[in-house]
Amino acid sequence: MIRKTLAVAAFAVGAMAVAAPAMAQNEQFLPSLVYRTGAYAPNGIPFANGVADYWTLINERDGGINGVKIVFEECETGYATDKGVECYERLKGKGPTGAGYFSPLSTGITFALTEKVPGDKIPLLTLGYGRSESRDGSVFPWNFVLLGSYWTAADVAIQHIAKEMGGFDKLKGKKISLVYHDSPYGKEPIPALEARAKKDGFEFKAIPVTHPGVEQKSQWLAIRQDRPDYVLLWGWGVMNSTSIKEAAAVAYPRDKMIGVWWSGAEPDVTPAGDQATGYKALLLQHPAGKFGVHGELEKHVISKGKGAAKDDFAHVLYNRGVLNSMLGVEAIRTAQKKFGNKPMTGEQVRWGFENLNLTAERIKELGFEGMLKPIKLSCQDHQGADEARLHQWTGKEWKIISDFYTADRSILDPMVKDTAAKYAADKKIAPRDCAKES
Amino acid sequence: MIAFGQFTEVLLGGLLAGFLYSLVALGFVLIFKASGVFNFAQGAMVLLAGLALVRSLDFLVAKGFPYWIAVVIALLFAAAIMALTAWVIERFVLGPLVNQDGLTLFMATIGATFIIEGAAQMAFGSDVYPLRLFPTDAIFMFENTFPGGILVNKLDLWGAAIAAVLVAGLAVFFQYTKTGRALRAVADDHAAAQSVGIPISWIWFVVWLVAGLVALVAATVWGTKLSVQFSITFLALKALPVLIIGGFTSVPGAVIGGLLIGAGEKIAEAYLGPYIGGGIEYWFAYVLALLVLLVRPQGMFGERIIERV
Amino acid sequence: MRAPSGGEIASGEVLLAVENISLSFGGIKALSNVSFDIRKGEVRAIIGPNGAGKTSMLNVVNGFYHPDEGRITYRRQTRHRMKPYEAAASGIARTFQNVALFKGMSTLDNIMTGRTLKMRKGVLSQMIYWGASQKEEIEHREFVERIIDFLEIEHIRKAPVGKLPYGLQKRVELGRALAMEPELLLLDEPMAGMNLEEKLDMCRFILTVKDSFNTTIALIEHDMGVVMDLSDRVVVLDHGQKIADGTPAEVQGNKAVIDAYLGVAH
Amino acid sequence: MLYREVGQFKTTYAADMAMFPIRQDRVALWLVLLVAFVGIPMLSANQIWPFGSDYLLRAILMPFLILALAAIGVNILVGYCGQISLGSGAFMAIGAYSAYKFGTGVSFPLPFAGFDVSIPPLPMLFSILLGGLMAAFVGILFGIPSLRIKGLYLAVATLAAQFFFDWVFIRVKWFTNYTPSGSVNAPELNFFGFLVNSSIEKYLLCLIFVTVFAFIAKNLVRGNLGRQWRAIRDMDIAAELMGIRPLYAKLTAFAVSSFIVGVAGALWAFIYLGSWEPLAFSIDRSFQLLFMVIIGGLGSILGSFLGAAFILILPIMLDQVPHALGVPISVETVSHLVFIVTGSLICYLLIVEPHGFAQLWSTAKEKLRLWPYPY
Repeated sequence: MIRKTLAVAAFAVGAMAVAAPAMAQNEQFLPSLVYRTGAYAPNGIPFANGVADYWTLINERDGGINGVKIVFEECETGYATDKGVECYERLKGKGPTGAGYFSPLSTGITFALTEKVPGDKIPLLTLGYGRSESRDGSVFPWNFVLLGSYWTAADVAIQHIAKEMGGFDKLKGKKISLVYHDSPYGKEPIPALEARAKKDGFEFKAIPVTHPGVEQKSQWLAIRQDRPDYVLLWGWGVMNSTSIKEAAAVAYPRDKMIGVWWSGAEPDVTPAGDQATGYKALLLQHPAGKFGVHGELEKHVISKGKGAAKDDFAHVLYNRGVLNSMLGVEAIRTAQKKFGNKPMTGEQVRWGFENLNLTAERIKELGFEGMLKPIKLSCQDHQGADEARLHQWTGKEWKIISDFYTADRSILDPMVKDTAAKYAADKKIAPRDCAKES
Repeated sequence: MIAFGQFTEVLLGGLLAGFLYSLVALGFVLIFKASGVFNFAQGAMVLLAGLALVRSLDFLVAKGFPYWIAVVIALLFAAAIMALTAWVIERFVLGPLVNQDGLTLFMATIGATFIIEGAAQMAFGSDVYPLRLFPTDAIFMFENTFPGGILVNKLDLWGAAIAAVLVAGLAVFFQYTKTGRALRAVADDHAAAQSVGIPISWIWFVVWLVAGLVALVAATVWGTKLSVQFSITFLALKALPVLIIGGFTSVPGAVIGGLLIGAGEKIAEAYLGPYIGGGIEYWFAYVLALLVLLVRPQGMFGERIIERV
Repeated sequence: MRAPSGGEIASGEVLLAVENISLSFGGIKALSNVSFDIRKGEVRAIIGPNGAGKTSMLNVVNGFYHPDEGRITYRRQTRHRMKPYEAAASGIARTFQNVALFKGMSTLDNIMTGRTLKMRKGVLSQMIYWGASQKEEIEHREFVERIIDFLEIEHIRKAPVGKLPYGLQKRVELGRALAMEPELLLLDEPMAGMNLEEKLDMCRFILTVKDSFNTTIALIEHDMGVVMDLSDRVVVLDHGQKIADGTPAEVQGNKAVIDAYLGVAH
Repeated sequence: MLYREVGQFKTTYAADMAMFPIRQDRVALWLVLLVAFVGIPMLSANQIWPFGSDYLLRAILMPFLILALAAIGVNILVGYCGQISLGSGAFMAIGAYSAYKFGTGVSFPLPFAGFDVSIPPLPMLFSILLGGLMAAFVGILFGIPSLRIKGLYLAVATLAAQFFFDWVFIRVKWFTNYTPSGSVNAPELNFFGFLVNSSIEKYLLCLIFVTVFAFIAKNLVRGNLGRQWRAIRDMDIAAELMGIRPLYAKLTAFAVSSFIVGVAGALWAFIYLGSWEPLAFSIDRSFQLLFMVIIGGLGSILGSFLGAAFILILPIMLDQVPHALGVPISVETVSHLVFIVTGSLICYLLIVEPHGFAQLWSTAKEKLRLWPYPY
C-alpha cells in the first residue's frame, strides 16, 4: 500500500513539475536537446557544452539578452527520435513565451520536428545539418539550415578535390567513393554528389555503413580493391574514428579522405592516434582553437566554475556549439529590436532569424572574427551562406589548409527548389509569398 | 590471379574478424556451460572491463607511472572490478533465481546488462577512450604473388593469437584444475554436484569471474580496435549467431562458429553486397544462423534433444 | 459421454493392437518387438519394473514417439506412425507420470483445453466473443462442470493448478483427459505418490469412467493391489520386451514375471 | 470495505465467464473509459490542469497508448504463447512502412506480365489495417521456424527478422517512395473525410484503436484460442497430446501478435513521429517492448498497460522529480539512472514477482477484499 501511495505521490510531483508555470516573467526560455550518453555521446558532449557555456556567458556578462535572462534546460535524447519528440513536447511550452528555438543536433529528430514546428510556431535552428531543401523558406518557414546544408558540403568537397587535382576537367574518369552512415543523415549528400558526378564526369560510388558503424572491414577491403581517387566520409560518432582506423589498416592514404564537417572533430581523430595524421575534413566556417569569444568565456564562465566545458574547450564541436548559441541569441536580439526588449515567442524569434544580418563589424564585436563570415538571411533564404573550407589533422591539432570555397548554387538551387516543391505538394502546403512579407 | 588474391584477402580478413567475435562468444559459452544461463550481459561486461582498464590506465599514466607498470596495475584493477561484478551478480541476481527456467534467467541477464551499462558509464564516463595495447598497422603478405599483396592487420593477428591462448588456457583449466573439474560436474548435474559437496554459489561466482576475465581480454583487443565506448556493447549481438552455429556449450565451437560467421559475412558483403545494396553483414550472420537452426534445431555442435514426458 | 462415432467398435472387440513394435534412442533399445492388444471396454494394465519401457509404450501409442519398426492398428486402421494431435483427434487421451498440467492456468481452463477439439468457432468469432463464441463457451463449460462435479474438485475450480497439492493435480489431469471424451484413455501411474485414501478415490473414479462411460483404459501402475483389483488383463514388460500377458491371476503366477520383479534373471 | 464481492452471486455461466466478473472491476473499467474518452478531452479542450498545455496528451498519453498497444501484441506472443521475440521493432516497422505505401499508393511494374500493378492511395483506416495485415503475414513467415526451434534459439530467428527488416527499409528505396534521404513523412490523417489534426483528435484516434484491440485481445486470450496458446506455453508436449496443433496455435499467436504490433507501428509513425526512419524501429524498440511486457506482467493485458506506462514514465520522472524538488541532476546521470533502475526492476520482478506489476495489482486487490480482517 505504501509503495502505491509513494508511486502516486511521485507521479503527482512529476505532473506538477511538468505543468508548473514559470514564475519569473522576464526570462527567455531556451531548450537544449543533447545526447550525453549512448553510442553518439563522444560527439554530443562537446557540442552541448559549447551551447550551454555561451548562454551562461550571456547571462553572466550581460545579464541576459538586453536584460532578458536566458533560462535553459537540457533534455537527453540519446540520438533517438522518439525521445527527441518527447523532449520537444516537454520543453516547447516552458518559460513565459515558450521555447525560443530548438536545435536537435540529429537529422532524424530534425525530420520529425519539421512536421511539428509549424503547428507550434517554433523555429528549428539546424546548423549545417537537417533537411537540405529546407533552405527554401517559402516551403519551410520554420527551418533554418544555417551556414550550409549537406548538399553545400558535398559540393565544396568536390570543388576541393578538383582544386587538388588541378582543375575540374581532371575529374573526368576519376573515382570518388562516399562512405556513409546508413541513415537519412548519411544519405542526404548522395543526390548532390550524383548531380556533380554527372556534370564533372567522375565515377561515384556510395558505400553504406550500418549504424553505429563499428563494423567496416568489408567496406574498406572493397575500397582497397577498388582504389578510388578520393573517399568522402559522412559518419557520426564512433563510425568516424573506425573509418580512419580501417583506412589505415588497408593503407588507404588519409590525405585522400575528406570528411564532412560532422566527421572532422577531435573525437573522430584522437582515437585513431597517429593513423589519423593527414586526414582532411570540411569546416563549417569555424575551426578549432581560441578566438575572441573564448577569452570572454574563460573570464566570465570557466574561471568562475560555471562552465560545462572540460578538456573539450575550444575543440571543433565545442566551438560549433558556441556558434550555434550565438546565432540563436543574435536572432533573438534582432527580434527584440522590432518587438521590444522582452522574452520573444517562437514566432518572433523566427522573424529575428529571417532578418538576421551579421556584418563583419558585428561579428568582430561578438568575438567571432575568424570563426564566421558575414551572414544575412531572408524570408526566402534560410541558409544564408554557401562557404566552407577544409582543415587537416596534423596528429596534434587541426590546421586550416584551404581558403573558402563557395558552393555552386547553379547546381544546388534547382535541387532545393524541386525537392521543396515536392514536399509542399505531398504535404499540401501552400508556399508563402516572401515578396509580400516585410 | 587478382580475383583470387582479393578473395583470399576477404576470406582471411573474415577469418581473423571471426577470432575477434569468438573472444566475445567464449564468455557466453563459459557461463552457459557451467550454469545453463545465457548471459546477455557479456557485451556490457566487455564495456565495463574496458572502461575500468582504460580509465585507470589513463589515470596512472597521468600520475607519472611508467607505461608497462601502469598497464599491469590497470589490468589488476579491472580484474578486481570484474570479480566484484561476478560476486554482485551471483549474490543478488542469479542466486535468488536458482532452479528457474532458462528464459527467466536469460531475461534476468538482460536486466543485469542494463545495470552494468548504467553503472559502468556512471562510474567511468560515457565518452570515447582510446586504448593502445597492441599494434594496429597493416602488413602485406605474398606481395610477389598478388599485385598489392594480401593485407593483414596486426591487431587481428594479435586477436587470433590471444583467442588461441585463451582457448588453450580454458581447456587446461577445465581439464586439470580442481575448480575446473568441479565446474564441469556442476554443468552436468546441479543437484548431484551439490550433494557431493560442491557449493554452487562458489562455482557460479568462479564461472562469472572467469567470464569477466574473458571479457577483460576481449576488451583489450576490441578496445584497441574501436576505442572503449558505449558501442562496444553491440558486440553481444554479433556473438549470438556465432553461438548458434558453434553451440552454446562448446569452447572450440565458439571459435569455429566465429570463423564461419566472420568469413561468411565478409564474403557475403564483398560478393553479394554490391548486387543488393551493401550493408548486409548484420542480418547475414543471423540468417546464416537461422538456416543452420532450420537444418539442426540444436545448432551445429549441440547434442540432439530427446524430449520426455 | 459417448465416444466419437464412425467405425463403431463393439464391446469386447479389439480396439487397439500393437504389433512388433521396436524403438531405440541412439543405440539403446527402449522397446523390442512388443505386441499386444487392447479390447473395447476393458481395463488393460501395463506393468513392469522401472525402465521396462512402459511409458515409452504409451508414447508410441499416442504418437509422441515414432517406432523404428512395427505397426499400430487403432479402430481397424493400421498405421506405422501418427502425430500426437491426430491420436488425440481419433479419441486417445492421456495422463502423465509426472503431472503435465498447464501450470499457469486455472483448473477450469486446464480442463477446458480438453474440449479444444470439439470447439468449432473461428478466430473472428472469438475476437468478438459475444454471440456465437460465448454460446459455445457456455455449452462446453457446462460439460466441464459435470466433470468437475464428478471428480469432486468444485472448490479449486478457479485456483491456478501450479499451487495445488499433488493428489489434486492428478485429479485435474484426469479431468482434462476425460474432457476429451476419449474412447481410449491412457493413464500413466495415476496413483503414484498418493496416500491410501487418495488412491481409493482414484480407483473409484477409474471404475466409474469405465462402467458409466464405456471408456477403454490402459493403465501403468506399480501398486500390484490396485492392478489386480482394477484390471481385466495385464501385459508385463521387462527391458523393453514383453514377458507375460494374461489375466491378473495368470500373470501373478508367471515365473518370468516373478523373476523380473525379484531381479533373479539378472 | 468497498472492494467486496460478497452477495454477488452468479446464477449463469455467462455471468461467471464475463470479462470482469466482479462488479467493482466493471465499474472501475467504465470509469477509466469515461475519463479517457470524455474527461481527458474535456479537460484538455478547456486547458484545465494538468492539461493546460498539450504536453501530457502529446508526449505522454499518445506514446503510452501506442506502445501499450504494441505491448499487448508482444504479450500475446511472449506472455501468452511463450515464444520469445526480440524482433517486435521490425514488425512495427513493417506495419508503418506498409501503411505508408498503401496510404500513398502502391505501384510496381511486373515486366514479365507486361503491365504495372498500381493501387491508388487507400483511405487511412484501411492503410493502417493493411499495414497490420502485412505485419501479420511476415509474422507468420518468421513464426514457421518456431515449430522446430524453441526458446533461446527462436530469439535468434526473431533477431534475424529485426536486422533484416532494418536493412530492407533503409536499402529498398521503393518503400520510401524514393525520397533522397530515406526518411518519409506521414500522409495526412484523413478518416473518410474527417481530418485528424489536433492533439485531442489524435489522442482519441489512438484511444479508439487501443480500446478496440485491447477488447479483442482480451476476448481471444480468455477463449479457446487463448487457452491453446497458454497450453503451448506451459507444456507444449502435453498440449499436443491434448489435440492442440502446435502449428495452428503458434502461427495464430504470431499472426495476431504481429498484426497488433504492426498497427501500433503504423500509429507510432503516423501519429506520434509524423516523419520517421528505420532507426525509430531499431532493436532498442524491441527490447523496450519486451521490458514493458516483463515488468508489466507476462500473460496479462492489464500488465501491458502498466508496463508501457512504467517504462515510458520512469525516465521522465527521474528527470522531473529532482527538478521539481530543486535537486538538479545532470542529464547524463538521469539516463544512467534510468538504465540502472530499469535493470534492477527487471531483476527484482523476475525474482520476487515473475508476473510483474499485474500480479502485484491482483495481490493488492486480494488483500483489499479481505481488509480489514486478513484471516
